[in-house]
Amino acid sequence: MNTTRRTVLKGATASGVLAGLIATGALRPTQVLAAEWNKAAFESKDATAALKGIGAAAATESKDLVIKVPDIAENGAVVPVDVTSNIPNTSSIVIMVVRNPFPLSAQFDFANGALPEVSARLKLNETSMVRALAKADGKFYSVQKEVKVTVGGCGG
Amino acid sequence: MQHRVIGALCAMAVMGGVFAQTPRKPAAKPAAQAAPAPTAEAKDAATLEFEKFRAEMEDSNPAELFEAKGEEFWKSRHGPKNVSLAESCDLGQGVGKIEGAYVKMPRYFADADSVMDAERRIVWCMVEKQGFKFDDIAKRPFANENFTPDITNLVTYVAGHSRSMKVDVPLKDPKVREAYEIGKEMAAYRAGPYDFSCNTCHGSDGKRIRMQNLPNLSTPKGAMSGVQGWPGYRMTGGVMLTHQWRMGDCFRQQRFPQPKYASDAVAYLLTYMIGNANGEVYKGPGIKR
Amino acid sequence: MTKNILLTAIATSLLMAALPAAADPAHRAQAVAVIKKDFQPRGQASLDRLAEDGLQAVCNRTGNKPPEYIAKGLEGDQLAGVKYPADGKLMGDWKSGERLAQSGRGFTWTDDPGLPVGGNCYNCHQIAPKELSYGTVGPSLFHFGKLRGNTLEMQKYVYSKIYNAKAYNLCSEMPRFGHVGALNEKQIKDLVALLLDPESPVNK
Amino acid sequence: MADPMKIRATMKGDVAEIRVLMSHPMESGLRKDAAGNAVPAHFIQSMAVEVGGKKIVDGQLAGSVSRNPVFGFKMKGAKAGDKVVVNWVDSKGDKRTDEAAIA
Repeated sequence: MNTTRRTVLKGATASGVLAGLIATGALRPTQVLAAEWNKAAFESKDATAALKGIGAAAATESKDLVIKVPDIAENGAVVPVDVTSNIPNTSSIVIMVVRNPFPLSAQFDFANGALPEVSARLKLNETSMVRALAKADGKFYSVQKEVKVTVGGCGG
Repeated sequence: MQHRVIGALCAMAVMGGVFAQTPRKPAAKPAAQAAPAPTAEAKDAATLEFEKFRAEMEDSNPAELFEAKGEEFWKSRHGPKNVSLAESCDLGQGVGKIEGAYVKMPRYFADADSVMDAERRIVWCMVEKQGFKFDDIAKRPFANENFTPDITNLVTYVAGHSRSMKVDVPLKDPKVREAYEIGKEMAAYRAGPYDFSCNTCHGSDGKRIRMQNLPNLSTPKGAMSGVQGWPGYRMTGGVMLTHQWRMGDCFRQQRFPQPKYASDAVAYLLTYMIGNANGEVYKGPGIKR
Repeated sequence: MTKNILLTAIATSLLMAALPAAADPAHRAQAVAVIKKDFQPRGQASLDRLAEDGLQAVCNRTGNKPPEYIAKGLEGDQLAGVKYPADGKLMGDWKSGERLAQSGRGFTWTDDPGLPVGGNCYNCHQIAPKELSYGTVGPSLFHFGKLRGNTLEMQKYVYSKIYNAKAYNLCSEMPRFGHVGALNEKQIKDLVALLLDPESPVNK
Repeated sequence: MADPMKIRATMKGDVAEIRVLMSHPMESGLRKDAAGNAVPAHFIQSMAVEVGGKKIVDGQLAGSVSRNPVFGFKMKGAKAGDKVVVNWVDSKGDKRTDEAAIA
């Protein structure tokens, strides 16, 4: 955690985020501190690089990781994604949209009683695999499902 | 075929795609590619697939964010006259009363001598009670990009207080009935380069434009599906839009000129449409494609 | 857009007199008045679009069910106005036709009038099987040519139907794409090919 | 100043369900506006959820999270009345903190 955090902070400084954090007082220890942003991974342009960026290059497929997405998205701008991990000791869930310009969409680290489960809504640029990863005991597991994005009509 | 580059009839002009300037890669081929022509049932399966996620989408609807802003505006003092709508605006249920007001409009308001839908009435209050200029409101009446007008938040707030209530447009009022009958004739009026009327798309059952179902506005259920979900959070563009906006967008797609904001034309059409939905249950601000 | 009205004003008014009265003439008149009063021009959508042309007037006044003797005559007029290609070739390139069929652009107040108008076909019809997002306002056109062949007569029918659908059904919901100048000769040929060319995915 | 979040937290049996709506444009930096100009990136990068004084979720987000983000989380060990605090920081350094009590 500490090494990653330091690396990330360095990246953040470059983009001015850290300065912003300090200026706004977000780094004061009394506040709920949001995680620092893994710039390298989030700015990776392909899924392989993004996986490497979060240390999940060697993820194995797992049926104990459940992803719920529509087969066909009603609108690619808002695609509901639910991920539940039944893998013991899951500490993080990561969501990627493989064919998006920047595949990595979100990472959630859980603690203090949080269940390894999250629902979110993502933009899909086109028909794509949506991949979920879970980190448990230092190892990564993955599952993926395709979501089709189609042309829209009037929209109610 | 590159699906999303080509604008659908109704796709919003702003949105070429979620990431519009990204160079296009060939779209992944659908798995069912080799199969013979997809049947109508296959299409309905797509609709069913959307439905599966509807409840969740509606349960956590960003519309709530706009409702909250509308509440703030309704209860605080604004405008040249520095009064709140809560202490001055009568939506037909008494000054400041909003419970059930949305589903009981359009109705006739003697003080304005007009049949008014909810949005038109709230605009009237902003002008008459708070001292805003109508033209200022009408200049930018609908949300786009990162701008949401106060009137949209207000309509969303008021609509949120008719959740789970039955639509009850007072059609027995002769003035409302008159508006209904005129609205009905407007819906049938074909003109423009494509000979379209409202009824071309919304006058019969079970039709679709691309993947979107077209409600038949002449039936209670059909009319209700045209009423349901407005004001709605539009996934395309992520903006909050009202029923007034939706009527205008229909005319855009009908290749007509634009109906004037908060006009008789829109109020009468809404009277026809919402009146046809009388007795159906309104679920509150919705989420739209 | 609707300058090529086939009916003259005089013929129209005579015709109107011959038509059965609209179901609710008073409210219809008020509706027309409200429409004239409460619309504003925007983009390319000018106010002249609100005026009915002769055919629209007949359909509007008869609830889209004109008496047959009137419909037949007017359909004949519409068919007589179809301009076929001078070179006699009615089938173009189905691939261009498919692209055109996909596009729903054109004529709205948000459309750039300088850009080409789309065919709007998939909005209402199933056509090539690959496109899953199709409308159902019109009938499925899948296997159109496979089922009907592509004789010159059939090509002529399809060309004229796209050019002016009202030539076959006076109050059809389908626009008069050629008649109003939305689609040009080449574009209509390409759409004919999409429906009739044996190589088109429609007929595979 | 960013608009407030809407936080809904309810007990379902022994599980607390937390739903968060955030008001944010979530511009990915890849979109063009109506005039064809690129819209600069502006999206929430970090978020955190704290319940009863303890952090339960630490999140990092990309610009591909939908505009006006919606998230759902669940936890065990919380009870009605516990305070839920959610905060976020975006790519411009704007931030927002809101709270609610578990119902």
